[in-house]
Amino acid sequence: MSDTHKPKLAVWKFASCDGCQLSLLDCEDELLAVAGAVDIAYFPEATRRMDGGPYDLSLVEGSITTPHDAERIQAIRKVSKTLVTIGACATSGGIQALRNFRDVKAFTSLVYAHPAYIDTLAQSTPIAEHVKVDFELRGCPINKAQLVEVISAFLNQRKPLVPHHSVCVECKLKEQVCVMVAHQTPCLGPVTQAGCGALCPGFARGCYGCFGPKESPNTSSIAQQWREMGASEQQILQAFRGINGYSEAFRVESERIEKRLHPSDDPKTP
Amino acid sequence: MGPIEQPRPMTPRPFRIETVKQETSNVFTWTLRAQKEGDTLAFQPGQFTMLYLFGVGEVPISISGDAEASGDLIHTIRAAGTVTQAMQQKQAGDLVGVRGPFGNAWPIEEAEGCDVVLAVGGLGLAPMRPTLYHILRHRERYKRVYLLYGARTPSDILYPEELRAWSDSGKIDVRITVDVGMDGWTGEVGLVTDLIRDIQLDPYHCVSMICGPEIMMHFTARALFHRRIAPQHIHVSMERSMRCATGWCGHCQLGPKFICKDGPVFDYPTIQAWLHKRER
Amino acid sequence: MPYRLDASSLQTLFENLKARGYDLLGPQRKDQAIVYDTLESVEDLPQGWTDEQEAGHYKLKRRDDDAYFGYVVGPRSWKRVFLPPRKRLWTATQKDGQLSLEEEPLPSQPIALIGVRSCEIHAIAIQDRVLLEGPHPDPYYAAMRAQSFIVAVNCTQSAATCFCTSMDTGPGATFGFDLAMTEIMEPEHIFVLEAGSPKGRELLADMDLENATDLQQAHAKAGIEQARQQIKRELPQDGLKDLLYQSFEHTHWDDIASRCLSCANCTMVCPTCFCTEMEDVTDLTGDHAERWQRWDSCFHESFTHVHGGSVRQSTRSRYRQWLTHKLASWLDQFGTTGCVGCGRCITWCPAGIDLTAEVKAFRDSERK
Amino acid sequence: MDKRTEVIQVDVLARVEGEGALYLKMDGGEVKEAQLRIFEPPRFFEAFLRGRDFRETPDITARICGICPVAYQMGACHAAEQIVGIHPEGPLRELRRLLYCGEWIESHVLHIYMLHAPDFLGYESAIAMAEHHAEVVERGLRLKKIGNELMSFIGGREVHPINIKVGGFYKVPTVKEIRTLRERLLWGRDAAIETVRWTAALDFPDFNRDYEFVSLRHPDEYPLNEGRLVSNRGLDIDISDFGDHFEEEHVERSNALQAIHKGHGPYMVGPLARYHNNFDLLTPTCQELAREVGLGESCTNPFQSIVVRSIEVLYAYEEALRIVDAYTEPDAPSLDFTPRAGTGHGCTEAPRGICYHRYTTDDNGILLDAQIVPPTSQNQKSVEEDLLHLARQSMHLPTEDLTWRCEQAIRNYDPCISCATHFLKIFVE
Ligand SMILES: Cc1cc2nc3c(=O)[nH]c(=O)nc-3n(C[C@H](O)[C@H](O)[C@H](O)COP(=O)(O)OP(=O)(O)OC[C@H]3O[C@@H](n4cnc5c(N)ncnc54)[C@H](O)[C@@H]3O)c2cc1C
Ligand code: SF4
Ligand code: SF4
Ligand code: SF4
Repeated sequence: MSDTHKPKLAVWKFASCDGCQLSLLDCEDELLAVAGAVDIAYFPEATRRMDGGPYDLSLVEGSITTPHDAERIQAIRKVSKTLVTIGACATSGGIQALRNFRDVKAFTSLVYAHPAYIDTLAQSTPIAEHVKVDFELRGCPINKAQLVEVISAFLNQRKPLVPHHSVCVECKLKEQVCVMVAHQTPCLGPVTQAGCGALCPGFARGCYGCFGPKESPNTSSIAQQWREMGASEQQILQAFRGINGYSEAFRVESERIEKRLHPSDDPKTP
Repeated sequence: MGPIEQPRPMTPRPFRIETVKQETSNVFTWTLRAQKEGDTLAFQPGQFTMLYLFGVGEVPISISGDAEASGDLIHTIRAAGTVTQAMQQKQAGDLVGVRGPFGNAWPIEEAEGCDVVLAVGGLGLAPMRPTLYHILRHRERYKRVYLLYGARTPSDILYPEELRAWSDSGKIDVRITVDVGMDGWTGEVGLVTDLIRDIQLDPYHCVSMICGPEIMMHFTARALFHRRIAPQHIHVSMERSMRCATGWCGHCQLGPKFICKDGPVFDYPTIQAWLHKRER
Repeated sequence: MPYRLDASSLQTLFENLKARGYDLLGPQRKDQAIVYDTLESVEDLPQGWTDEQEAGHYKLKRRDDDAYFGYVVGPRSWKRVFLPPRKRLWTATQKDGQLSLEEEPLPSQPIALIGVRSCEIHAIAIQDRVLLEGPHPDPYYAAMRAQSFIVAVNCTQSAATCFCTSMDTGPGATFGFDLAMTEIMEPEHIFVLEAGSPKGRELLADMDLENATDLQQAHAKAGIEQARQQIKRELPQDGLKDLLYQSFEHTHWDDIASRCLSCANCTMVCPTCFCTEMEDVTDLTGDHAERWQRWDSCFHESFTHVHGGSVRQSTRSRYRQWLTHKLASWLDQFGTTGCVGCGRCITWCPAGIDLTAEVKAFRDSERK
Repeated sequence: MDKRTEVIQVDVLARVEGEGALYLKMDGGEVKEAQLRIFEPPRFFEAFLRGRDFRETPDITARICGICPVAYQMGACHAAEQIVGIHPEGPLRELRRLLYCGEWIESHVLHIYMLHAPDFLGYESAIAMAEHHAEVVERGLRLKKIGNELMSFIGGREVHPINIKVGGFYKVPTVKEIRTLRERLLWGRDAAIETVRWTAALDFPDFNRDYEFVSLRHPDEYPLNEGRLVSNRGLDIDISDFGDHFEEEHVERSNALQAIHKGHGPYMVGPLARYHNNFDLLTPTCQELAREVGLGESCTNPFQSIVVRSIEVLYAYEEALRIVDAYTEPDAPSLDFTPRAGTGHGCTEAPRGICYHRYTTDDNGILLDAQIVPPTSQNQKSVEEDLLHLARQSMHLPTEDLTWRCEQAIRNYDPCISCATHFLKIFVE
């Protein structure tokens, strides 16, 4: 890395819990090295310094939920050479995208006394639905090691080592015992992307999909396995409609189950 | 269990880039020399190495130099994706890692005493060049020698001076065609397969070597069958995802074959069944 | 000449191995399964436990006796010793115009594998062919293999997922071990022990054991025979290779693909699957790089990625590659099948996909 | 300066969690308005909790906040457990407390070293501070890391732990495993003592106010998970009566709801409140050290909250050590229960102050209603009053310094703005 021009880093926040950007501050061992390798030009959670763009690398956390944010992301894209989205909110709309399956007006009046003050969109959408995204880092929250890997890869101009295979692979690499086969615990690991280190199975619980769907996810087959293990349709529906409920593969599966549960809601079925 | 190789097969040896020659807009040729003096790399035409770009990654690249000229290692590379694009940014003096050579060779001995048809498409000329050097050095061992070369456009033609020199020497019948002609192009426009129609050959004493995209190799082989060349005398060079080049990683399997250790060069009957299959 | 070892003296065998410098690796209970891990003493063995297995199903159960090796096979296999899930190959530093690479030291700690089943010995032999007998032997694998001591345990019972009899790989060990033991419960709890190598003979000589009586040897044989009789699953070998090669476009692949999760569990647990990924990493400064080798699987999209996309994009083509490789192209590549009939891929498939049933489906449709 | 007329506006508040803005209007030497504006978009947690299984609340509510997920998980578990009538005791309760110590350490140390201290020393960030105070920043990072390790050890990871469930845990550590934490905790205790001395020596503006301090109070222990709700002005209620005594309002300019103590007005929650109400329950080391550095048994200067936080970090390390040493493995990692209809309440001490949950379920444990009141919406009015007073008192400062000082006054509260925005008003007008 030449000292003459350190790449400028910016960290942006949209609707989110802050956990993903906090992961950067949680990299206690690497934080000062990151600060040495990049110029942290905009990162309000960590610094009062707020330098203008353009930025070489923008990390974007959170989903788009307001008209103002929909405009703000356009402006951020314009000043960012590389734009990387971090976390389930930014890559799939996050948990707040559960509103996408319901009537948002009912939501606002339920939560706020004066819904008129609230300026919100009907849907919570991932960043990639609004602007071109150069790389998506999944997870709720993202994994610290993967974040450092993405930054290193960016600095070294290589492809980040972020595999798209199942959680099962990580589980087996860690030589953990499969909770689905050995404990009869329903698990989303076989359709969920690796990255967390197969945490849940390591703690004897089933994966709940916080890294979103893996490549070629066979959601109907895993739903069938859950059924055979005694899970109710409602449970399976909720399992897909969780933290990454709005990601394509999980959404399609939950809608399929919903249609089966409530055929009358479907205008196409008499 | 024999003694352990030194260095181990998965450990690159450091080489320095001596020269970089830009061949076309996205193809360049490197001349590499070992960082450690006297560390040369003997190879046979058709073999490849694994080139490691520090911190970026490793890719298989065929050797395109002269096997009998001692010394430097020559590679012609197209900037395709992450690693090769980063390679294009490198300059003379920079270091890369080299493992190899790996793989088998073109059947240059089998071809002795025969007509030789070398059919290449695009960058396929690079892996074929060591064979051409060999033939030129030992021209008397071969009968008619054709180089049929299809490029996308005239500006994509690799090694134009050398092609001219080979052609002018009269030792090799060089025929070139392009997919898309441009101003000033007076040569052929069309596919390599079209060139096969016009050549003179003795089908019973002919060996052909083909290198290019799979679809091109498939149709070229078919055109050669029409000229009654037996499938076992047709050889192709295959490409698959490759991680180790040593036969450990399993990525490069094509049906029952490993490209890295059984290939990359195969005679047609061996690979035929798999060339036609669409895996998807 | 077989010897007898009292079950109560099993620890002396362990002590003898330790005295020879071996670390012990063997079965133990962990997270409701029997897995292979470092053993301190016989106390760690899963005494009195057995495993119940079916497609997509594994359950530990208490036995009604105190057998040490009264289970079949678990989710881990011995390939973790010779081809670990992840290992660093080298580290590199680029500084002052020089590139230097430092190879990871090869393992030097000898290991004794306790309780290796016959099918597992066959699996090790298969990986030997892949990783030692090719043009470039794997140095780590070679070092580990050369230093290992294998204590086989003959199967006296089988799981519902076993089919070693079809693959001619068990249930009794016939080669590839230093010691082989058969555990007998009745009339007394003993092991019938025999050596299979000079290393094993030396060890037995030092232990000064009694010979096993004819009756004890007969009991041992009967135990193995009992395991053989229990095996119900089948994977008939006749014409299998051609069947699979010819079934390339068969619609049954689509049926499997509707169930297969492409999760790769089957390849991870399989004792012969050897595919790996090479990962190049750097640190933040960019001065330091490493290469790691880790288990990979033909079920991954990235497995066949070349510039422009993957060759095998669908689960259909990936499962086809796996099964065809195991049972057909493996024969062309290494002169042996890639399956030893241990049944792990059947048990540990979360979707309960059973290769013996899938092969049968191809055969049945052929007959029609 | 006398007749100062100016509007000070900081559109993006730095070093706070979430997105908020500061608005200060001075006219003719008088402070007209002082606002903490919260424009963080709403996320409607309470709305989409309806219809979900109550067993999902620990995983879902954790996502309200990445900095204090455990606070939400604990509150959710307690409320849910009240509904089904179970009460994890013994090692399970201790493990929860240990997990919470991890969160306190992680969150407090983050605030002390990375968000708050740079203000006192005049740096834009801890990273800039590290150039001249490398040792201090490194100590902070290591202290924080141990807090995170504690959370990962019990919870699986530091942000949104996965091992927490209604009834207990999915898996509990063995005695042997838990003892591996000891060495680190011992180092952390010493470093926490140094932290107290270091923060106490900072330069504080002279700014004291008379607050109503609201916190939990437990007879036997410094409050984390449980207790009654008390205040220095005589409040002493069961947590299930929270709704009778506190209410939330929705004001324009803000996407958050603001809470007040009915009939009393604004109140303060968090370290100062806990400290004031529970000083006698701190460990002897904490009490002695507090006296040694001249803090006394109560602190009414919000700028000094950094010292109180350091004392609480020390407390958390000592408490963690106590738990680790006394740990025995529970019979089962969690208690069994059967879902049933009912309403349950949970109130725990998040690092920033009390966090209240109330859930109502049907027979099958499906949520009919959910209410969550996070600490920051409770502190918001208090923040604005601080701003008002501070601005009056600091009218002489040049704009730049006044702005910084006001920002600092907001940071005194370690506000968690993401949390503040997703909450249901109890009483719709
Ligand atoms: C035997 C042989 C000889 C060759 N000879 C030459 C030659 O002489 N000249 C030449 O220019 N080329 C040659 N090639 C092709 C060359 O190796 C490829 O063009 C090169 O590997 C592309 O790498 P890249 O990083 O630039 O491209 P990318 O498309 O970025 O691929 C990078 C590497 O990562 C893998 N990869 C990329 N994306 C993914 C993903 N999403 N998931 C998983 N893996 C991924 C690919 O398999 C590739 O190896 C040869 C190939 C083979 C097999
Ligand atoms: S839910 Fe799945 S992806 Fe998330 S931590 Fe658990 S195992 Fe990992
Ligand atoms: S066969 Fe089973 S274990 Fe293997 S990839 Fe398919 S679903 Fe997973
Ligand atoms: S293919 Fe299945 S049965 Fe055969 S060796 Fe592998 S895991 Fe065992």
